[in-house]
Amino acid sequence: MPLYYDDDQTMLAETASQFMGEEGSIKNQLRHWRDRNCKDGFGHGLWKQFAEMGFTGMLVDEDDGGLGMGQVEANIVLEEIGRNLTPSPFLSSSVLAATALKHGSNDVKGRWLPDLIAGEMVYAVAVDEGRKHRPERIACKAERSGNGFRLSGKKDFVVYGASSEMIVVAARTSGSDSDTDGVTLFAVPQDAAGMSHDSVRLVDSSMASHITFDGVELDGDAVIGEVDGGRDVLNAMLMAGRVGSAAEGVGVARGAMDMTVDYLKQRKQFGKVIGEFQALQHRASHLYSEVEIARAVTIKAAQLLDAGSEKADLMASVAKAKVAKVAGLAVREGVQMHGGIGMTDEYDIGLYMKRDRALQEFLGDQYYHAGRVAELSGY
Amino acid sequence: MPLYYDDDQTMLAETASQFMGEEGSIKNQLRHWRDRNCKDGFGHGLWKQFAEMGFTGMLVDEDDGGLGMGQVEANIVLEEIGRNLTPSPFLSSSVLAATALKHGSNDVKGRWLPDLIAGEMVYAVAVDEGRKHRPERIACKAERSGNGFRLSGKKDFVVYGASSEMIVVAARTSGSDSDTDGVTLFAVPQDAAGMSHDSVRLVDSSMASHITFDGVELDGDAVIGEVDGGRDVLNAMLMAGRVGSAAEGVGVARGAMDMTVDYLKQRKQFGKVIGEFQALQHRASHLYSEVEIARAVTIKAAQLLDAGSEKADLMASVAKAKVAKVAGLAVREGVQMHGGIGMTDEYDIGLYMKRDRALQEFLGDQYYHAGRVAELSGY
Amino acid sequence: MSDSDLEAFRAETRAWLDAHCPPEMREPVRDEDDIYWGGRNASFKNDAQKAWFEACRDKGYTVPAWPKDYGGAGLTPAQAKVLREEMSRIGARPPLSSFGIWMLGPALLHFGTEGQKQRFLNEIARGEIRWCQGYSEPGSGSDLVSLQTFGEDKGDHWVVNGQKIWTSYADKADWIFCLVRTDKANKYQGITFMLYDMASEGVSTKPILLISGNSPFCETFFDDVSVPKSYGEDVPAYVGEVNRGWDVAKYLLGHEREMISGADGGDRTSAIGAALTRANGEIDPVLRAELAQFDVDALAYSAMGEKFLDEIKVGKAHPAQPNMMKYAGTELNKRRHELIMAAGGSHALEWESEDTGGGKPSRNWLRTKANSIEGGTSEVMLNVISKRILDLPGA
Amino acid sequence: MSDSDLEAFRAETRAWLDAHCPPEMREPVRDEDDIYWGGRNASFKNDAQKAWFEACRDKGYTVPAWPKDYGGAGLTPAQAKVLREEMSRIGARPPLSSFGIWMLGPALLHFGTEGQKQRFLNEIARGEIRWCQGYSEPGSGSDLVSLQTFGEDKGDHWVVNGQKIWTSYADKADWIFCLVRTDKANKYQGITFMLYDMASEGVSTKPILLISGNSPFCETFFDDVSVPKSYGEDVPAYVGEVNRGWDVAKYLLGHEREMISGADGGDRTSAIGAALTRANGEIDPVLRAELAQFDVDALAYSAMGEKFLDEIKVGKAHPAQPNMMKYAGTELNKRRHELIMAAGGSHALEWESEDTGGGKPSRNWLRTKANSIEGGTSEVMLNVISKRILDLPGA
Repeated sequence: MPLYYDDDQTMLAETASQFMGEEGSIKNQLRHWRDRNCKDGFGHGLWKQFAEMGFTGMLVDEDDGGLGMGQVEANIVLEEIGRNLTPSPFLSSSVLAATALKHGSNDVKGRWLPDLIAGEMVYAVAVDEGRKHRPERIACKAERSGNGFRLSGKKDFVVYGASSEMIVVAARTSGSDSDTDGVTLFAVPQDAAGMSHDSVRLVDSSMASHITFDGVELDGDAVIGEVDGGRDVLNAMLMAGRVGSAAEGVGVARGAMDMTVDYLKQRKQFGKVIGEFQALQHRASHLYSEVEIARAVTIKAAQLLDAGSEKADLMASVAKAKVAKVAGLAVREGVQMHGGIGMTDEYDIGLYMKRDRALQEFLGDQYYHAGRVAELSGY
Repeated sequence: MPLYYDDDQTMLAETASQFMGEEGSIKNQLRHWRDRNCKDGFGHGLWKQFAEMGFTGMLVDEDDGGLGMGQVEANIVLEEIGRNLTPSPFLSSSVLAATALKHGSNDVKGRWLPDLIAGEMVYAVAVDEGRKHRPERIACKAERSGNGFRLSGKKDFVVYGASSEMIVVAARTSGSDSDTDGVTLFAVPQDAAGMSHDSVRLVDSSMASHITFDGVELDGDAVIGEVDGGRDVLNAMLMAGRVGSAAEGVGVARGAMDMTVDYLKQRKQFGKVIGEFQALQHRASHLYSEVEIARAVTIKAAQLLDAGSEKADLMASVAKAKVAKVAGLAVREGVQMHGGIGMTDEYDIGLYMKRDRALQEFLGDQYYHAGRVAELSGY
Repeated sequence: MSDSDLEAFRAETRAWLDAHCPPEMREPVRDEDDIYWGGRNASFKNDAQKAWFEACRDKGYTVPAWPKDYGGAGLTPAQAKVLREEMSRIGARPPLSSFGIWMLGPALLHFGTEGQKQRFLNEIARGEIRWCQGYSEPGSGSDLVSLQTFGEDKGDHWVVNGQKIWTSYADKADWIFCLVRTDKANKYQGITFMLYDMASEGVSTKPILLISGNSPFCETFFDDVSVPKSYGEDVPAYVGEVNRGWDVAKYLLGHEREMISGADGGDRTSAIGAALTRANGEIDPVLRAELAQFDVDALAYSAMGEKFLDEIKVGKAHPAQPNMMKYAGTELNKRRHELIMAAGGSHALEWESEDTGGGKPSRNWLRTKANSIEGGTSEVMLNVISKRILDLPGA
Repeated sequence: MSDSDLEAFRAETRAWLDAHCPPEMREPVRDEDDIYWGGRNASFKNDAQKAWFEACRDKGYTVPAWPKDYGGAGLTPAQAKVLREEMSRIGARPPLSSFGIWMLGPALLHFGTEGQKQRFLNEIARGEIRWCQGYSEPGSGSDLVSLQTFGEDKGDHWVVNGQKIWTSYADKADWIFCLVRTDKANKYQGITFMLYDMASEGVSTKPILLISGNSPFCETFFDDVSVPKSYGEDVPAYVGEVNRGWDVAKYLLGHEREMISGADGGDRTSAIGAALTRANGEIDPVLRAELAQFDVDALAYSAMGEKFLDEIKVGKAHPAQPNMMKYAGTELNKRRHELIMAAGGSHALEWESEDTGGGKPSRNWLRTKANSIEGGTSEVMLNVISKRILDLPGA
């Protein structure tokens, strides 16, 4: 498959670009909700519009009422989300949770998918335990209890957790913390007794929860996939999420770069447009080169994922690590080249820096994924 | 102690600079011997002159016929060696071996020091076993045999080994490879039966040996320091060698930088002296900044070493790692900014790149020492 | 001064500090209001702050190295160093912070008339007048000399119109030292370094919200502000000569960079790997390697800082070296905070939580991004090194 | 052409290769003399090399995509791709290497007269004439257009004087395509793209020793070399028009960068951490982290390479994108060899030992330093990106 968009994908990209540039713009969404100190951190109205656009269920199989599209298509939407810093539960709900739910029973799907597709509900995923992403270890426990399970433990960095009607929780049903087997995924409803959120605002104005499960009783039908066999589902979900967040990161990098290159053409100092200074030109050109590369590997990773390739896991980590490096460079160069006004809240470039930071951390930072590239390569 | 040279040190620096710039110049030494394919890789005549200048024995105690100077002074000479790429056994003989011999008995000192000080003999050190510097592990074995020892094993990267009248060998007299204790240092004379050199030319035109010890019989008085207690002597020797090679590296970096900045002021392209191009200016200024820092920490490490500070070990690794990074940057920028002619053997800048590479590797590269900084810092 | 005299001074200083520095003033500064800035509207947080300030003021220790005539204690450099060391030993807070002490004072000591020194330096030393600095303008950041704020000559006064940006604490300051164009035809020799009251009619300020949150910075607007040319005999309303304010500004910029490059050494140059590992638990191996690489650079830079200060003391440092220190130090500090964020993981992302002291890690991280912009951008520093140290053509 | 036609062509090609490509010619190229360059003084290393070359020559497969009239096989792009794939599948060596094929041929196909094509392209395709390239001069590297080699107009011929540098294999080439100034008053429109015999009186060459050792590069000197303006009817001694050689040169530079940026993808973009760890044993943890970081960049770049080639095929690539690929690819390759040296430790330092194949690691490492200089420096690439892609002013 060639590494550029086909006609349908090109059309989707145009649609997504126009929609996000208007409805999802920084002014209309990020600043709007942030300045109102919105407890959700995103707009439910926009989420309904996502549904109307067909975005919410794009990864859901057609048999289940979705569009049956692939990661490449989801990434197209995510790149536009990144460019516009659009706060939205799309990544958590329509990429991560939706990928997990693919592996659920018909009952599970029937319970959760229609409301997702309709934009009526928002879902979150709870994987991390602690400050860093280390999904190899799952300590959160789900013990058999009657016909169901009893969930105990803590999860961190559950993005939009408190606003979500359902949370996909990775828990341990057998074995010890670092075992590959013995992990099970659960769809935990918002109103489950014994679940409490400590919801905090993050640097990018999104909201995330520390969740405590204090003996939460779950029905057997909360299980997604097989009991003790959830590692594969978890991996599939993480892969989709990593490639998806790489795409969003590419959007952040491009948004920051475009804004900065524009600024270089306008701002005058020393009697010149600052874009005439060769030192800045070379840095901008280096950045351009890096952003192109990051974008290429992200498309590649999405294609491999859609093709079910064995290399998808490696390339997902490559993409996540590369994008993190490059988006970090883009926002740092962006703020520096904007000079003083880049430090002000009034200008948007700082918002890119904030979003990039949160996105870098989500599902593993560049260091985690570079380490993973080494491990998967056998060294 | 302030981090600049006192009057005596300033005078020494001037003397060394003048001497090395004339007698030790690239033309008179490195190219001279290299182009004649000299099997030693350095000039014995210059070594005699080093003795006349008082360099050979500068670290040797006055009681033992030396000048009783410190690492700061040795570093002053080494920085000039670096600037002029002067091939010389000074680092191996007068810094490493001389530091080891400080810990020797009067017999050992009496046997080896006078000829070193007189510039009559050249000494080498044999520490590495394998491609990388890992002195934590010593596998080369010295077993008790009669009144002495019987040495078996292999050593690599013994710089100027084949031209040396004596080689300081770190061997294991008890315990297993990674033990701290059980190491002993030996002064092995050139004519020891069963020692064979595979001498190879390195990228910088210096010579180094792979040495095989095939049951080499050594007298008991070949031991430097205490049997089984050689780790401290080894560490002292390595510390002096690391700080010394950092100083030489600073010289290499400065030499490459100065040559490059000069070139930027001469070479014209696009109707301008290329030093007018801001992108090159900024890179040159960044390099200047890094070289200054590398030089500062090298002086600091030498002072700490001379003061017997506990921090000397850490700062020796900091200096070695920092200088390796910076000198690497200096020679890479040097060749790139020289453009095509920088690639030709006719120009000296490539010689700096070659020397830097060999020096980087000697006694641990930047990666080894950065790792050591982490370990010594407790993480 | 002999060593024994100095030791006597040290003993005396210790005794004085013992007697006059209250225990509360030996605690680290935690909040903005732990810092006393003085000024017409100043108020003390508590009695200890007041007592400490007044003791120092009366002793001349708000500006220990200034002459006694101007409110200082007239200490020699060596004595001043002893005082700093002794204050640092007990963790004593500065009794008074002010741009008057850091910026205007040095300019007046160098360029001021006797009348200006008598009046303004004493006011500064006694914490009576709080000053702010009017340099940058929206269109004149790195290219400061292109500034447009204009003072029209009306004989005995100027009428100033224009806008300044990045005036720290302009909303709290009493007076401003301000670069104003007084000759439009002459770029460099057409700027006057004016001093005037922020309470003058036509002055207004607006705080600037930074990406890291609230800030001391303001935009300051001048709308037909009338500035008299003199405040009395030998007290002109400008430093140096009319139209020669750029000399004063350059002097102060150099001074500022020297201060920045020397300041905060301890904090920004220390190794961080061990502390971050302790604070955050296990560290991924690639991040550990990055921390190790950073620690190498940070420890090396700290040696450079030491060398720089040693050389400054004896006049051995290249006069443009502060630019190199500022460049390297601020770039390092930015990297440091990137790593603090990485090691802190999702915890460090929190913006308002109690657990992070209201988002300290992320706000500090964002704040460091200004390090390489304020006081001369990294790009300007590199230009200066190219020109003044490497002597590259056209730099 | 339909897919089934293409599959038929593939089957046919396999059969032809089976029949004509000797087993020896399916081994990787090991030495310089494994490469056949053709030319007046060419000799074959062995019978297999000769047989393979002649079979290809007769089939038009030395230049498969060139028209049959000019010595090619007239393959469509799709067919040419099938041939490349099938040759690559069996590891077939190129039957003929030459700057005529890579550089002059494309220029003539684009700018040449019919007479030039008939003569020169056929000579190239048949390996009869070996060409070299005369572009750079000692004073004109990145700023190629400042070249000084001058051809004085003598009516029916020019008299050429000057010096070229970096002429690969000039000492072995039969003819040169050479940029010569023919109008001193006009910088860009004063250069002619001349073709002439290296056996002409007044041409001399001197090999250049590189830091990595011997090299194919020469300095080439022209001392009153007489170059006729025409070699017969419709065969001018220059490509394009007189004084318009810069257009041809620019076209070829773009072509060269595209070639460089696409070439060697496999080698320079592959991950290296695993191989280096296997080859050298244990790796220090900080070096491992560097290898991991490199592998991330290399694998990402290889995706970019794939994307770039995909886009080139359908005309979607930005015309200046080869500059970006060249920049990123060569910088990456330099870093790659730094890491190979680091992982190889003291072993990789050896310059002449048998164990290292005569210093392969260090010589290759040094050779890569030219990657970001030859064919346009990294600095020039960044300038081009600034101007043509980012549209920055004054770039």
